[in-house]
Amino acid sequence: MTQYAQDYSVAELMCVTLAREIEDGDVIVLGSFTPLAYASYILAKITHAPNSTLLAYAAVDFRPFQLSFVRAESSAIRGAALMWTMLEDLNSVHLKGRGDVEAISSIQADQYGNINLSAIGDYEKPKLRGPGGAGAPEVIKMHRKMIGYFPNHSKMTFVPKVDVITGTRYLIGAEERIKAGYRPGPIRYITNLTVISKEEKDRPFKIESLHPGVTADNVVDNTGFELEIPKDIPETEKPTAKQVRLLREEVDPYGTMAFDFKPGKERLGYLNEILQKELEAIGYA
Amino acid sequence: MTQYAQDYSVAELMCVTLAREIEDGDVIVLGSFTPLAYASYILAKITHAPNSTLLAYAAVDFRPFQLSFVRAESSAIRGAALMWTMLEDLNSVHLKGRGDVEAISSIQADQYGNINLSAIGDYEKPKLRGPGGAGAPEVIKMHRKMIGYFPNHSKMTFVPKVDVITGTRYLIGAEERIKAGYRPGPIRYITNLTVISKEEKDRPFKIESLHPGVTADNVVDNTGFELEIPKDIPETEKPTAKQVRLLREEVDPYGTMAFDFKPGKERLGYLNEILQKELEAIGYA
Amino acid sequence: MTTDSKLGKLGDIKNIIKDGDTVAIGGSWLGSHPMAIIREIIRSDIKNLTAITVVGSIDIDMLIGAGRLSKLMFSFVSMEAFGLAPNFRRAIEKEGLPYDEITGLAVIIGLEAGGRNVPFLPYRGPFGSDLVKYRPEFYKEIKCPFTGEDLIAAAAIVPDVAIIHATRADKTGSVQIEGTSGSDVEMIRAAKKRIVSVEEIVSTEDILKNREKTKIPGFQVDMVIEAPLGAHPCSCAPDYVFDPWHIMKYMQGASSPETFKQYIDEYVMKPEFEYLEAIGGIRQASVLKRLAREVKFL
Amino acid sequence: MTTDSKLGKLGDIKNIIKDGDTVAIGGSWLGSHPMAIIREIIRSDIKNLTAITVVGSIDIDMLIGAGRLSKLMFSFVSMEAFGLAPNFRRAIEKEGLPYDEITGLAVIIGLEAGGRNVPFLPYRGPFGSDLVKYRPEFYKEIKCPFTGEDLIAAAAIVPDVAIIHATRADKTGSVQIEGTSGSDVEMIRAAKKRIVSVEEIVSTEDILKNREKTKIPGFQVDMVIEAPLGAHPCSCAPDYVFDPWHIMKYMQGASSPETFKQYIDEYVMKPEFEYLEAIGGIRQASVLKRLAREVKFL
Repeated sequence: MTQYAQDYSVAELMCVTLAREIEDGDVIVLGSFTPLAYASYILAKITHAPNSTLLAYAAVDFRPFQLSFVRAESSAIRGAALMWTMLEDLNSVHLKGRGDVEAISSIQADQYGNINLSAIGDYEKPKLRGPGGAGAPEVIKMHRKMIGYFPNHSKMTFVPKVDVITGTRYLIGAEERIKAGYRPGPIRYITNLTVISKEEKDRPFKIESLHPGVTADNVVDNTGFELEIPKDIPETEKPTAKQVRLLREEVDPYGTMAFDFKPGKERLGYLNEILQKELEAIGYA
Repeated sequence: MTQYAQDYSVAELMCVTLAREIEDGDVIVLGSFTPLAYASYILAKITHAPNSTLLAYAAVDFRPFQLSFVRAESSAIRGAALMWTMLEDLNSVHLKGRGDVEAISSIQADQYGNINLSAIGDYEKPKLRGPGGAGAPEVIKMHRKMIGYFPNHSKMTFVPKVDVITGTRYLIGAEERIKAGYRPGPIRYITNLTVISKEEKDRPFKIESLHPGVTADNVVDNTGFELEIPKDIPETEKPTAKQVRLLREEVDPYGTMAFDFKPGKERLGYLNEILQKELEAIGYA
Repeated sequence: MTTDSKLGKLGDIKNIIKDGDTVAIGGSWLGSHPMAIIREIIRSDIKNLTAITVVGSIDIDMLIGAGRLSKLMFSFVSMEAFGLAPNFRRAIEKEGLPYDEITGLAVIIGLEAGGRNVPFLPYRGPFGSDLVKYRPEFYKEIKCPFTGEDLIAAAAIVPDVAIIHATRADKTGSVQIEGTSGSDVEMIRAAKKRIVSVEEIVSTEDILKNREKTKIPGFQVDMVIEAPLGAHPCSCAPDYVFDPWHIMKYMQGASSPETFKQYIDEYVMKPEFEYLEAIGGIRQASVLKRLAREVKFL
Repeated sequence: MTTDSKLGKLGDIKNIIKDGDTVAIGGSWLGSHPMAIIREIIRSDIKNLTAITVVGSIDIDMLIGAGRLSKLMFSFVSMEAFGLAPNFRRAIEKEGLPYDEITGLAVIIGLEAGGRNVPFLPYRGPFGSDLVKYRPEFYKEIKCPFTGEDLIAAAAIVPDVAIIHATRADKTGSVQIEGTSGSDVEMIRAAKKRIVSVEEIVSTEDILKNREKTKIPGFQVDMVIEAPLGAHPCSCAPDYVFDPWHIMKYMQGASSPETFKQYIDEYVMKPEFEYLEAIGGIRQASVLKRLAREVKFL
């Protein structure tokens, strides 16, 4: 019988939930260095999805490695089976719809499957200029699943309509995806409260599961658009004891995953703590 | 003063004439293994064009090597600065018009800059099915110069109109080439009798030079289309003593270059001679 | 963490290549054609194939001569210095083999389009070529929506199966190519299924030691087969050169349908390791490898 | 046989990069940006540049903060875990810097189109994105001439100059990249002129020893410059990691125009080797290189 962990953080719950999205044999693309997502994929690779293929930076099919704040790129490259340019990635994975998962985050997300990484306010004269979407506007359509993760589920993020549509799933239903040459798959958002998903264009996002201790009302109150609320909503599956142990001891002993969950003003201090540990590990502290 | 060779073959004259087409800094593409053209490029590289870049097989920017009948591919690869797929070649050289010279040969060639490597007779039911053009139909347009070499100048080859247009220069005049995104350059055919060239769409091929001992009438009698015959036609510049020595001693000591000039029935015997020498050189004869 | 194995044997190719399939065949000129797989196709009862080649030679000629093709797509088929390809000529001149002759760049760009999931790609293509006129299903004129320039659209090509021969692979399907890759990578990306024969199967650790030589990742490969000298009589540069002595024998054999049948019986209709003995065994392999090493730079 | 040398010094970049040029800047995220060249641009009087980046960070932010850009084309600019890019935000939110925000694949495919001499390339692009609507000069809807499918045409991008940082090169300009190549190769192919800074200049013999690492041939390079630690404070993986301590200093500096001027004066407006001492010299280089080597596989 599966032994679930008694003690885990929200970050760990989200990380494990994302890891469970990975099926064995999946092709997974890692974009920007986002510790939580990296930890998820590596956890999946060393547990239930050993035949999954990871791509990050120029590294293709790399060996799972221990996370640190500064070493993800070198680790991926030193363990890679081969190296590709971005164009080779596109030609082999993205354009072909061969990617299964590339989790994204976003400043805003709405009920239509749109994301906004561009601007809050007017596009040309924004209140907040975001970083831009990199490949996200395109790959959220191309990859089999569109997976988002949001450490702070709120009405600031989940809005009725994004200010700017940086990108959109565009093809949502299975039929239209197949017709357009892509594999069917859901939009699924993993947040600090819940997992919500959408698989049909004309149906709202549905609450798939609630994290332990969270109610449907909590989710509704923090979401700026209509949700479908099934009668019996399961609890989000907890991390197993093994998953939590692997995360803490093997995958992320420096605790990089927690970084995204620290309030802005605590981040610098937390980062310095991690870096100090990294220096100690190489005898340069 | 340049010391010209007293004794040289027609193959050597053609080889040196082709080598003189190469300017220092040129990018030269080698397709099928055609000993005469390979010898030309290697001769150019070790003499007047050290900054030229050679591409053959998957090898890019390879060191000049000694020709043999079987070793061109391994030699090019073992001396290459890098390796490309055909698509990388296209993306870097061909499509961009960055190639300067890729000498071609053809079953038929006509007064319009057309070549035929496909079929003699009806296309779908040919009397002779040729090998096809590989990349020639496209690159003769894209590369700066269109250079052809023909070991047997005759009315069989130089016809008024080819039976099948496998490919064509298409853009001939400097103005239309530049407008279409390509560099201007001539069509120039080096044969066993002469050098003829064409640089304007509405002007015929012109006799540029006559090989020693050949008259304009000889050329006209063996050409199936109208030629422009200038009043004073220079003699084709002879190979220098150094060029001939380098060809015989360094570039092509096995005599592979002469292969194309042997009558069909002598080829097998000549090939066996070369192969015997190659075996002797490695102690396996 | 244990990973699945993609290792197969030559005899397993019939689990992937089916009658009537469109098969893209790797290699170029006299180099790196997957000849062990070609011979296995002839040994087995796989038939009615459509072959796709960019610059083919004995691979195409042998399949045609053995009657395994119902159609051919090619830009070039030749035995190079050894002459025109005899079975190829006979089949088109006398036997009416259906074929699509496509310009070389259109085949490569068509495979690229197939691999990147787009129905066409434009280029400043072969305007004025009769091939464009004869095979309009592969070429269309198109206007650039930005500049109005006339371009040629090359149609996407999506083979059912790609077969290539490479230097080495591990059991996960990471494939290294040290020699002439030709359009092999493009074929692999475009095809629905892929079989790769290699000179040697190595450990994943060995792959990682020279990751820059890896050209194809495991997720793009369905089966890898160890087939030493698997390109013979073609080269697998820079490991061994093509075998001019055997190719001369082939050319004699291919000179008529009758003698070609003898060639097939004598060399192909036997297990692959017996073929390798028939063509000269370890001594001949040593000659071809030594020639590939003995290069002289100027 | 002697070949010309393409070796240059940082000070020579002004012979290639001119006021008003469009400059494609290599590297991605916090990796392999050509920071020594970026600093040299700021040291020199080159101005009114249009920068093109796919996934930019401190390279773009620093050029903006130093007032060297009159326009920006980007798909992503961020200091990653360190936060949004301060000068980039200020310039767009408060100072009206003109910009073209283009989706990532459209920039890469646009560069590819520029490199292969075609005015556009089609793909199953970002239908429904506002960016397509806001910047129609980079996107057009187009119908496949074979299938009738609606596709998006990405416009070709042809920079005046590409600048990248790589692992090593020889004097002929053969460039090896061991780390994250990003879109560097595509930028090099698309640009009219190219400058490559490298960790080390080596002999051509050394290039040939590991030819599989060579990603750019000499004929695609106009100048190579030896600039050890030339990507700092970014990484040049797998040789050294990015410098989080210096990036934190940068973020403090970039927090206001006044403090940013101090940062520039303190770190940039001095010879490059003095910059390398200012950021910690050989000890800091050793830390960053050691971290890049000390990786643990699971």
